[in-house]
Amino acid sequence: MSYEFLVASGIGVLVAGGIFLALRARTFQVVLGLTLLSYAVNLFLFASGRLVIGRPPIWDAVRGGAMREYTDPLPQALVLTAIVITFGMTAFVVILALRSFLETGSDHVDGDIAGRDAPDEIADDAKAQAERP
Amino acid sequence: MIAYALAFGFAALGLALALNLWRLVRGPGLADRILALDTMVINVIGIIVLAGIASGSGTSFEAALLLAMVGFVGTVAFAKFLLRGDIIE
Amino acid sequence: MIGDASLAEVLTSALIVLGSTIALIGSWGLVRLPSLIERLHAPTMATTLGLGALLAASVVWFQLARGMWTAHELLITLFLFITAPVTANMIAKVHLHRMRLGETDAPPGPAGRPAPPPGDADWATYEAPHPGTPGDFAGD
Amino acid sequence: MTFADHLPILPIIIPALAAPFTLLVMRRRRAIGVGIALVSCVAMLAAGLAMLVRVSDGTILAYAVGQWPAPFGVVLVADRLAALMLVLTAVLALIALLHAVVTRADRKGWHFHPLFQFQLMGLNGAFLTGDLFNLFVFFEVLLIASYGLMLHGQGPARLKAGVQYVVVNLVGSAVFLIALGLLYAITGTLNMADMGLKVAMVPPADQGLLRIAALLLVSVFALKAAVAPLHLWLARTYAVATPAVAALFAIMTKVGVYALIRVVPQVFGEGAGAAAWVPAPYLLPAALVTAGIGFAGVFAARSLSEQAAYAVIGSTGTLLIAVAGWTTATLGAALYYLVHSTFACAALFLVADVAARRRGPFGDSAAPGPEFAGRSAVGLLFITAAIAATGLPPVSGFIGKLLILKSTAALPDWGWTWGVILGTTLIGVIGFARVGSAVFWQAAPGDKIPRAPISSADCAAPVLALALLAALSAGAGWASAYADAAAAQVLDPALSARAVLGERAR
Amino acid sequence: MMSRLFPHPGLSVLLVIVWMVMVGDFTFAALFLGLVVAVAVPLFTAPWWPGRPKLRFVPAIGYLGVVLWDIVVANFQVAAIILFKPTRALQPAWLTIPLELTTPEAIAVFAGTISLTPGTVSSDVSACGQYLLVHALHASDPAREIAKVKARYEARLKAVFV
Amino acid sequence: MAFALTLLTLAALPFLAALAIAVLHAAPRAVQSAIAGGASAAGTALLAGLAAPVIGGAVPSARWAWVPQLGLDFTLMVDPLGLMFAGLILGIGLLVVIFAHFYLEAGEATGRFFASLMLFQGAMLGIVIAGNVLLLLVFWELTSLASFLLIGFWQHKPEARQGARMALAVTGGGGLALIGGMVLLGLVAGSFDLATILTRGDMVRASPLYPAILALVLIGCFTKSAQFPFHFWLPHAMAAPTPVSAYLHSATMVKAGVFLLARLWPVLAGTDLYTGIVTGVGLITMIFGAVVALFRHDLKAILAYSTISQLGMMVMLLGFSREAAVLAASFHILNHAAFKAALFMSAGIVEHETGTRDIRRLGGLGKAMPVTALIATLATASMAGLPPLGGFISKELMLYETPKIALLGLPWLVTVLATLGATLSVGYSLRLAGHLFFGTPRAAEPFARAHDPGFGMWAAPALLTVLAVLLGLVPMTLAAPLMGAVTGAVVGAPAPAFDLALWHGVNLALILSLIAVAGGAVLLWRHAAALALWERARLPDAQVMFKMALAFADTWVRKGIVAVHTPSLQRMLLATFTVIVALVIEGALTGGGAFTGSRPGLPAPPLAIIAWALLIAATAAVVSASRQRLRALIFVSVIGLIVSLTFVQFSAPDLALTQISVEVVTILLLLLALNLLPKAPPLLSSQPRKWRDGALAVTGGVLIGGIAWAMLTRDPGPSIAAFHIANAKPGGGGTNVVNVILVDFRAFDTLGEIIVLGIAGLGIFALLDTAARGSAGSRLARWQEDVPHSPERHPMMLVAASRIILPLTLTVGIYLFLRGHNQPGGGFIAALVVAIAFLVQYLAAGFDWSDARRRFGEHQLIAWGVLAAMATGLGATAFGANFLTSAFDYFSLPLIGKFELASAMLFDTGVFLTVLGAVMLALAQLSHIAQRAARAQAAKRPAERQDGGAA
Ligand code: NA
Ligand code: NA
Repeated sequence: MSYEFLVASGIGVLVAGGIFLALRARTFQVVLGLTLLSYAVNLFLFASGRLVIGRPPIWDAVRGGAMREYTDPLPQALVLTAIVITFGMTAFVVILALRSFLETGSDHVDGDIAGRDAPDEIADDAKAQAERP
Repeated sequence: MIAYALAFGFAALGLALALNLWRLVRGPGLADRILALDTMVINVIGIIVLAGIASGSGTSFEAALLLAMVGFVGTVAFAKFLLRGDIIE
Repeated sequence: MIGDASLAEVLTSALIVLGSTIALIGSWGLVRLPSLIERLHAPTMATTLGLGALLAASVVWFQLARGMWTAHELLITLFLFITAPVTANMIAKVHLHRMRLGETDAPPGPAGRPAPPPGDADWATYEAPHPGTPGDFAGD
Repeated sequence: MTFADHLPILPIIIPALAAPFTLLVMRRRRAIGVGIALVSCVAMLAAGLAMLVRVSDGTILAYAVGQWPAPFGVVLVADRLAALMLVLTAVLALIALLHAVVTRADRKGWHFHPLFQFQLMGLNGAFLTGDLFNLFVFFEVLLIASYGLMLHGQGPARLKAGVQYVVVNLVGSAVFLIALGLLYAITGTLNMADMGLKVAMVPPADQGLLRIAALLLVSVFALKAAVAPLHLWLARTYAVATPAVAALFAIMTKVGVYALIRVVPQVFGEGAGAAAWVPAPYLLPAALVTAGIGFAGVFAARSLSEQAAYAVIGSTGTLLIAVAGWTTATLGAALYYLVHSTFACAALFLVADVAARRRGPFGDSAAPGPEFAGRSAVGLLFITAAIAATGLPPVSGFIGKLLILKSTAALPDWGWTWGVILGTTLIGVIGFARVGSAVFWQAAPGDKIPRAPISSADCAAPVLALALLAALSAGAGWASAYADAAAAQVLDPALSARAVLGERAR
Repeated sequence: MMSRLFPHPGLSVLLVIVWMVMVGDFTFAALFLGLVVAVAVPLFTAPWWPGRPKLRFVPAIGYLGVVLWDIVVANFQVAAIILFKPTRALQPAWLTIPLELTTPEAIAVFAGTISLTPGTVSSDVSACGQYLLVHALHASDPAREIAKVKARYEARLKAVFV
Repeated sequence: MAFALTLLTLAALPFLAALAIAVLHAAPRAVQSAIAGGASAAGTALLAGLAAPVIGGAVPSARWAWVPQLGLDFTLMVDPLGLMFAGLILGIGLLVVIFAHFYLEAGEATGRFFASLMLFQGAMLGIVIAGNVLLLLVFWELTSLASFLLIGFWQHKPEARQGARMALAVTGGGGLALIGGMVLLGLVAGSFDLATILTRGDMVRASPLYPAILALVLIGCFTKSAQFPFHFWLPHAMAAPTPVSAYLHSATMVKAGVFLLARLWPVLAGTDLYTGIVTGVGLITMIFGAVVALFRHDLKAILAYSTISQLGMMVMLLGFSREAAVLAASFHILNHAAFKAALFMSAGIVEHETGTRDIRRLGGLGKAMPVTALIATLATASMAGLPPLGGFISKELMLYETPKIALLGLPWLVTVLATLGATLSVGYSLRLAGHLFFGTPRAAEPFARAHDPGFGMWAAPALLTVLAVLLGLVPMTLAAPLMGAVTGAVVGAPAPAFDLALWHGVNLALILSLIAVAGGAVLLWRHAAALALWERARLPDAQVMFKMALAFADTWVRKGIVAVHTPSLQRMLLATFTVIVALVIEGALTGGGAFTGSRPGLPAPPLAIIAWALLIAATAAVVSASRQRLRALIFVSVIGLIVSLTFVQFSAPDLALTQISVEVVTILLLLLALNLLPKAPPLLSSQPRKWRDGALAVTGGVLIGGIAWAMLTRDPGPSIAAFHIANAKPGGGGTNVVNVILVDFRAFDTLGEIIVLGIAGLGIFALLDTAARGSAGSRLARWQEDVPHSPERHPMMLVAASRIILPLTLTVGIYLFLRGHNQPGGGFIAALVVAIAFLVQYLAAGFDWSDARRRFGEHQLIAWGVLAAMATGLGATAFGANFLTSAFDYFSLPLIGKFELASAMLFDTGVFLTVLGAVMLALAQLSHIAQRAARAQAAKRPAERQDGGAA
């Protein structure tokens, strides 16, 4: 059992759960799905710097500025940005879902509406005969 | 010597986590799960402290501090939710 | 093996073993005790002596072995001492609340339901704190 | 370091400053807020034009944000394509803003103007950045702003559509991040130009990962561009959005197309191994289907705004048909058509609104409403917009389609391409003619609408958009020459690599 | 003047300590910043804690010592219970403790102490604020438990909070 | 370029007139018709000026570059063919304007009418003088649009709207085919310049693309000229006002197809394919149109079908690919223009005067309106091809040519059928004149009203009829030079010698036309019987088919579109995930390479495996418990805990801190939302769908997990991060490389990131602010607690703890912020910690209590935060550096000692403020509406109690 396997499989499981929940019909489930997906994505992005133990990218006099002394800091910065953005997006979608539920009275992802509201045929074609004097 | 102690510590806390998981999954009540989560946080703090000793660096300390500081907020919020539904009122 | 380092090792190791053992027992208690309100006692051990010992171990280790004076572990203890009783209290309240609701997944446990306090007032979980009393801290 | 050296960053700074200021003043001093917004748009246009002039001779401006040399810091790259997109955005923004202010749509909810400015910041950033992760960030900026704008005015329809629009795009962003992580893991860089050089050195063992990463990235762009079958989110979202907003959104699918045009030749061009021209096998078929679906939608739609929404899909498809050729000629044609179709679709949304405002309860649906003031005038606007959207002469769409036909004639699949482009035009014409004649010609029993006539000021924005199309047709020679030059520049990644990386490019 | 600058000296002292402990090295720079924080934060948060209680330091220190010792002892007792005492032999009980403390802060500290010592959890306060509901994991003689906590903690707290 | 200005004026005049009229749409009709007429007259004059030189052999032309890349130039040229057509367009245009001026009723939108009419004139003129095929296309489609407007002029009539749409669909569609054909033609010929193309006929005919070009071009021509089977739109176009019918649908627009055939004759004609198709189609159309015309009762319908038939004749003649036939066609174009326009106007007069166009209700009008009768009868005679009129000559020319053409290998076929066509045309012509003006009135009422109109109205048709007569009497003097030139221009060679005359002695042609006349007379005599026969035979009607096809397309396209685009999020996501999965598989299969890399793995201790098991279990629990929502949330926070632990373990302290604090805020957010959402809603998805989604989900998980594995097991190559690490301290002044990247190397990303958060805050505010109003408001008011709650709102111990926690947490927050540049921490984390500190107050003491103590508005925090970050960036530019360039230095003060100040700190302050503002905005707002709901609830309670008391 290597750490690499644990992390990779963990990501896989999170993705699977995320996709499944995202495909459910209730907004809250979809939100949960997106949350799982974002965990997976953050871990994935983080993993692009590979797994390194005990070498946080924080300078100390001993180790100086040599790349090999530290784990790759860039993915960490990217993940941090991603976490922030994801948080903003999650907050927004949660409140949007709630708002839409309050407006429509349904927490179905489609607001329980299928099809369109517009009249189904153009009056001109239908009424043509009727209108003729 | 310290190495053995650390190994023991990690093992013990790992086992503790596993026991928490059991309670977490088993329930039966939501409160039991919340309590399990709360305990889990405590054990994770312990693990982080041990890791700090093991690595001999203090960089992970803030993580432990933060957990101790804000970890309870979730627990309280869950409980408040069960008591009142509305956690901020 | 005489000297600070070894002393540090002994002390640290002892504290580590103690702390992690206590934490483990706490989690075990969480599993084995009969109902929520009993289980509630177990984690307190992990919070207090369990983590306390581990943090002490950390202090001792960095102090004696590494010669780094660190005491910030104390902060963790400080925060836990403030927050742990609150979480316990909240969960206990949930227990009380659900006992009254008679929810199937919240058995009363051996102690059963508490008797109401003397006088006509009930427990705060069952009756909103009277205005002006300490229970009405935020002052509704 | 003179002011001119900061030119590339201006289109981002201007709205980024305007937004918080409007936010601060809006509550108390509306007029000032609106003023700031307008001034900001004009300033953006000025900056864009200045850049257009600056780069029209082929120079590529590289601006290292924070003075950290590429590829280590974030770098902005202003070339012909970027300048074109910036000017397009600024002009479109002015039109949309004008309409929003004139029709008072900006008062139908909170924070229209800050969101609008942030939206523009996101767009401009996406067009300027030369860094893939920074592109992601600006995508998020323009998306989150678009969520706000799309929901502006609210109401059940928008909220319902909003949930779908937001969730779909969140999934898109997730995929984007995975692609980015993978690309960084393989190439060790985020700068587009640098990555273009690094992909050539990817060992055989990693070719599979490289191709997967490329496909994921391209699929994200396809989702933004609403390429079938990833187009399902668009129709309702755009149809229900506030018209002024929908008009601005005419550029949103183009962002996806832009990203394709920018990234594929630069990063996944020749020498990218397994990822070389990665969308090649799928782009053309998908584009053909998209164009077909789009104009079929125009044919089937039952309201002007719905038609406009489908026209967006159709035009994107047409556009990508040309892009899929990846030759200077086809790409040049595509860029000309991109500009055209953006204004055409915007005009459609705006005209639909003008009609809806006058038809009261009948809105812009194909149900015959009573006569209304200035019906034939608005009808004329609609006909012009429809002609433009379908690509009939004499408006620029015709020239655009001729350019596409001519440039694709040399390609193997030209038969399909021509068939779809001409066929979709016909379907579109019929569709617009039907709904248009129902809305603007047919009079329901019961004469004029008993409502106070609306001032014709709200025709200003659509008229402006259509006037721009006229100008685009008149100046088609210059415009398509510029488009060709831009295409040639994009298709020669070595140019921008040299400009961005300097001697590192070798 | 001083009272306006230090609305709560005790808190300020605590904050300076916390700060220095966090920074971890004793430089003037650190101390200076710590002092700034110790002044600024209480001033800023004053409205969030109206009517802060005054407390005596010496008794407080003493109280802390007692509590720490009790916690350690109680830990071993509860550990023994968990490990060796079969469930049927367990005698959990609800203790209703009449309160002599009146300020919420004091009651909170009292209840907190009880919770921190393993084996007892403060579960609720009566609506009238005169009784504390405590659950004991194993109390063969509830009355003695009540007397003990009142004697060991409540009495001392009355000295700490004035 | 001598004629440049003339040509430009010629082309521009009608458009300018249209514009002027549109502007003066409110002006009196006289003004508008004056402008229109004036423009037409001026145009005619200009053209007259060109006539002499053009017939003399010069080809005035001018060229302006437009889109060089495309080969689209604005080229105008007038050759004899163009001259003739331009003459018809402008001359008849003038007459039509005069006619219309008197024809249109009072109160009609004359402005719109004349504007559209002139728009059409310009477009039509453009077609015939365009010197670039692409330019020709522009005008070509423009005529379709103009005719759309003119046919639909009477907007209130459904038949007008439908007729307009049908015409647009057919001619516009044909136009699109033509576009294809022309672009191909240009590409094959190597130029889009007409003159050049005309010289490259052999090249074109030799090209493998020739059939495609021919087909596309012919579709364009046939649709425009209403050739079978595209003829059906023309009769429906008769819904237009009569002047329009006279102008577009007889004299000019329908001849555009004929014109183009003639125009491209040298390029396309001469092959068997060409002769076969064009002759065949023309012949069929000629006969078909004539037959139908014979049995229609509506005057305009009769004229429409006769037009179709006559156009068929011209097309057929051009199909012969023989110079003499071209001459015949050209001459007939002239004749037809004259008599058909006259006839349409006469029909218009009749309708105008009698109020009906039904030939069965008319008759004997010759007595009532002699002038009209004379004009119409003469015109009809020319249409019938009776001597001594122009129609006779062109028919003679035709019948003289027919024997020289064999169709389907039968040398006599064309002759026989052409004679039949001629017979039929005599038939319907005789019927038209006979049933209209002679015999006895069939209905009293129309006859009673009937009388000749004023001069203004009959002047135009009279003039045209005179022309038709003269074309018969003195053809050589009147038309010979033009005809010669035209024929020459069409065939692209000097025209053969010819003699236009009524009498060439007795020859086959003469006999055939005598047969035709006789047959026609018989048809008139036996019309009733023939009509009965016709009405019994139900022939398939192309127009019906077209309508059915359109209706069918409409139904099914709509069904399809609606079915596919039902706004269903599940479908959208299914499509998205499927595409992603498919692409990943494709990449893995075609990309090649190894799955597992060579990087040695890190052995995982038991603890890690337990943590992993926790993650898996928690995820599984979230999925399975996703409908017991609170439980799901508990498991979500377990996942968050494990993820944080992962970050701690793999050297990412900053990420751990961020994850931990974000976790808390997210849970609070979700709990706040969950309170108002249904807690455990009924199951929606069907079992099979679950299996489908499950399969997709597992596949996706396996794929992404696999990619992660492949990535993790590979050693990293050289990375730009080396630079970041090397320069963090010397260049960025910080030892926490991650933080230096965030606030310095890639501060630009961070700027965007905080803006995203800020916008999210604004968007959330905009969303929630309206929640109290409208249906949402009423729903909130009706909001019910689903389970009984504890009455205690602010538990004492929680409140007490929160009081001391605030200052402590703020202190820690400040600490984390200040050290961020060098140690784990930074503005974002600090902001979250501080936010949590305040949220604890809200949690403990409630919204009102806490909000009353809030110092800063969240909007201001966001705005100032963004501004602070921007200011840091702009500050650099003030020092002549690029945007967001950082600066730092070390200072020292007595006692305090050495300390660092970095501009990055200011930037980080911006981050801090924005994040704090956004988080507080989101949660405070959310808790606030939750509270409104609770209030609404509380407000209802007493009422309920009273009810209880009453009961
Ligand atoms: Na506890
Ligand atoms: Na306890």
